[in-house]
Amino acid sequence: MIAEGMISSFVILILFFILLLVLIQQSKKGRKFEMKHLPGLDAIEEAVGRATEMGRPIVANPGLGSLRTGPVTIAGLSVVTYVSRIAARNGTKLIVPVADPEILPVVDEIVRTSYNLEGMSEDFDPDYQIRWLGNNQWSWTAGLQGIAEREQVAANIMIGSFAAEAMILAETFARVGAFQVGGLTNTYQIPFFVAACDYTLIGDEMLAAGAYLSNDPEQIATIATEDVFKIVFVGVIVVGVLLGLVGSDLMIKLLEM
Amino acid sequence: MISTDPSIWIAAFFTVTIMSYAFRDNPLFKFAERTFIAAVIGHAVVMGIDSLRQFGFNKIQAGNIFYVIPILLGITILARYHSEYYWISRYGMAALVGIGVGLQIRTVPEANIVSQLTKAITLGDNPLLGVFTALTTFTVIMHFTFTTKKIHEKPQNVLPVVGRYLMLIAFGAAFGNTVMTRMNLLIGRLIFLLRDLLGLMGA
Amino acid sequence: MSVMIKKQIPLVIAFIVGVILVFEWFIPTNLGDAVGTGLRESGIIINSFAIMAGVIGLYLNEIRKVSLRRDDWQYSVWMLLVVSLFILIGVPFGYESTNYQWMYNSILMPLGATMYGSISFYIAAASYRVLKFRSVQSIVLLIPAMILILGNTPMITSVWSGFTDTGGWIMTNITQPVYTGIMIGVALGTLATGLRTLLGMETGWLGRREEGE
Amino acid sequence: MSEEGFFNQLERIPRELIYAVLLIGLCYVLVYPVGLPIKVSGETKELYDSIEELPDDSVVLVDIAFGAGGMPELGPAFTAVMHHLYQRDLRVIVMTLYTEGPQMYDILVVNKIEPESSYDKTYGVDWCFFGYNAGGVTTMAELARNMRILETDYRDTPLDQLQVMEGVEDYTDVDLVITFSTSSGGISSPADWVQQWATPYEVPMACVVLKMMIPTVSPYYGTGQVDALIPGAGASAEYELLVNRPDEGLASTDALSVAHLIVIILVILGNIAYFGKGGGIAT
Repeated sequence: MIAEGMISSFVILILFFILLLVLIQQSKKGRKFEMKHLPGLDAIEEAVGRATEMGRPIVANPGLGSLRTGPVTIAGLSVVTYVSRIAARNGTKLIVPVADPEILPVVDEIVRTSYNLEGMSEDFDPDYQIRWLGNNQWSWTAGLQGIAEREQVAANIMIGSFAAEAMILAETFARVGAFQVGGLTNTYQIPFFVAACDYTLIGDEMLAAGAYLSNDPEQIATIATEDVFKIVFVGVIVVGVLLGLVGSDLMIKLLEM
Repeated sequence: MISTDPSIWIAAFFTVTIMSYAFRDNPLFKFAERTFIAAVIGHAVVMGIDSLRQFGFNKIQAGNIFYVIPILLGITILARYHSEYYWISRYGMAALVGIGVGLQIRTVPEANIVSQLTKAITLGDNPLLGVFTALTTFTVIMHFTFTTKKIHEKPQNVLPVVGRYLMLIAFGAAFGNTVMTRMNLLIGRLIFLLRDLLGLMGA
Repeated sequence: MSVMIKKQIPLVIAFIVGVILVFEWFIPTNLGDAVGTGLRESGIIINSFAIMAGVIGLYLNEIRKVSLRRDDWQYSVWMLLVVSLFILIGVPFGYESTNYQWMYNSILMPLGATMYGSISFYIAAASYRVLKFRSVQSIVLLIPAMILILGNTPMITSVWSGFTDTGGWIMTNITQPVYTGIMIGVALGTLATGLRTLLGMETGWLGRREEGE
Repeated sequence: MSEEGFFNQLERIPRELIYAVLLIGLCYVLVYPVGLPIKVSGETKELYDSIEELPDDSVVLVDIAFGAGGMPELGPAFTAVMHHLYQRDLRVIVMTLYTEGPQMYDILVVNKIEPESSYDKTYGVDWCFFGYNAGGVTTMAELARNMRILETDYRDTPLDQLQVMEGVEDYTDVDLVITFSTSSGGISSPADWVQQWATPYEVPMACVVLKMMIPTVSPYYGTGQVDALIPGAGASAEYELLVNRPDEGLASTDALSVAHLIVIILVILGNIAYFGKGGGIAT
């Protein structure tokens, strides 16, 4: 049976899955969920436009993660897909740095597809556009520093998993005058993006990027699922604290089931 | 005493060239950067072949033929560069994606939800402070709601807005706190240069 | 048919693998345990092949750059030399051999450690550039940052511990609960993104798309 | 120079100048230390005492969860604590789940502490090192149940032939775990240790982590799942004092002060320039 102490988390996972399916069904039937604006993502198109005018390249960075890092990397790749489409359409120079070899072929395919879909396949230049900088955070960072300075990057979209190098990247690109949108879930590193980037997608906002940019009602329904749970959890906190104040640890017991 | 160990001199050369980038991009940095990337990739191959041996071939040799499956899936990845049969690699990728997602979604409910909620509602020795920290978590969660327009309208938007300011305080504190850790790292490299290479520091 | 083999089956594989790992975790059985371990180790094995694929691509690209005498082709020659050196020493003799350790300790280690250490430069410059009484928001960022910086300065703390105590209080009673809130949000985002992926709604990882896909 | 011009310059101090001042300041104080006073904090004393109070022949499991990147902060603390362990009559088992762990062991234990010559200790009798083991948290959890899943140490000697491992089968035989960790999860983080060892089996646990990780780990310290918790930065100097082995930690204390002072002065200059130019607080 379900392992001891894991009942509560199993229930959360299953309920989440069920509600997700229900809301997707509802959105198929026409129920609309509207997402609040995420200025960081709205700014990307403008940033690409500015880079195009200046004739300088943009960097779309999916972060350090591998496919096995899961959702964070997948969200990062969704943003790369979006940015590469705009870049292909506008004829903007695009550079996608890659750390983990697992996503190297994926990025290659994403960028190639974007250029094909925009009918610009002759502009696709993997040698220039896709740079494998080694699956070590520091070789990758050193490589990015080189790119920032030598290519005079105009916009740096870095959404994915980032670790201690966050500060170096944000400062290096700020120093060449790049417009920056950062996004990450690693709480240790969020402060550095917040301090040095023009826009930062914090935690959950970054994971929602794929759904937000797709503008697909079914994907936004999955975001609505999250919100339902957030409100429930807020309720759990209120009730838990009230119970705690009258000396009952019922809620904690429930959670620890 | 200045060191005569070539390993220390090579290490010192790379230390100085990497530091030099902070001042200006230069050919020596470019050289160090390319060396670094190449060394990392070489190292990845060495470690990759080692894990292939450890997790793949050794297990098959020991009679666990199931490990043929991941090896076949791995081989599919090589198809990526074929213009017609590139899609075969999706089989290997699919396994990786499944593993990545599976490992994440199975642990976050416990590690990031249940344990964090428990932490949030545990009042501790000082109930007033406990209520304050619980409210902090409360407002931050409110800030991260996306499809609930009502929460972000006046006057109830005071909650997510308070959440936003508390987040800024948190980030400021974390930023300040990290300065020390980071300075320590630079000091570590300088100690290497000054003591191990140049022999300038006393005991 | 072709969409079936090219797209549907991979999606099904991802779904099944993900679901097995979830159930193996919550409902422990000996079989599940073995399958789970097998899957995780499979990830490492497939990753090794991804590295091989990457390296083969690297060799082809760099050799082409050299033969076409592209810009910076000299660097390509050097990179090929270094990659080959690591492989030629590391693979036959093992990464624990003395020669390999020597290369590791004198090349990779100092490079990594110095990159890490160079954060100091950037954090000092960023403090100067960002921490200003510019707006309410930047003040809210600045004041706690300064308290923590002062509280971590050994010279100051040995005389007066007020900054350290206040800084510690902020870290425990504001930063920590804020991170708790962020982590709960991230967890839900992870579930939503993960399930979207398993259900085949986020398909960026499939790469190239063709008619009908 | 006009006033305006002065503030303009002050607002645009070249980055290169900032870096140079930082470098020169740090180098100077490292070579000519001022010797500022140091106060040993309660937390550091707590870790020291928890080792001091162990009866002779106790088994201490030491986990190296840092690589080259974490070495500047955790290396000095690791060295100081290891000195302490060797000063006592304890059985020390060193392990790592980090690929760079064996290098850290070689650099810090074999080449720096030199237990044979400094403390007259014998490998295999007083201490041993498992070498690198893959598998991260899985391996960590397995080890609690059965140490012998690792058949050999890093020199390929079977564990059964190591005197130090005699009678050490599982978590019940370990009296203290000390982890030196830069990991925030996945490989060998303090949280992993708490989940896999401290919570289910109540094994005493000490964590030495990066200063910036303290807030994440301190909840476990508050609940008693972690018995001692210190940051590498700062505490290493205090620990060096306690075990009477002055080294990098003490040498870098002055440098840390200088580094912080430079940052503080920069922030003040930045703000003087901002207000000098007539900047106000926007809402």
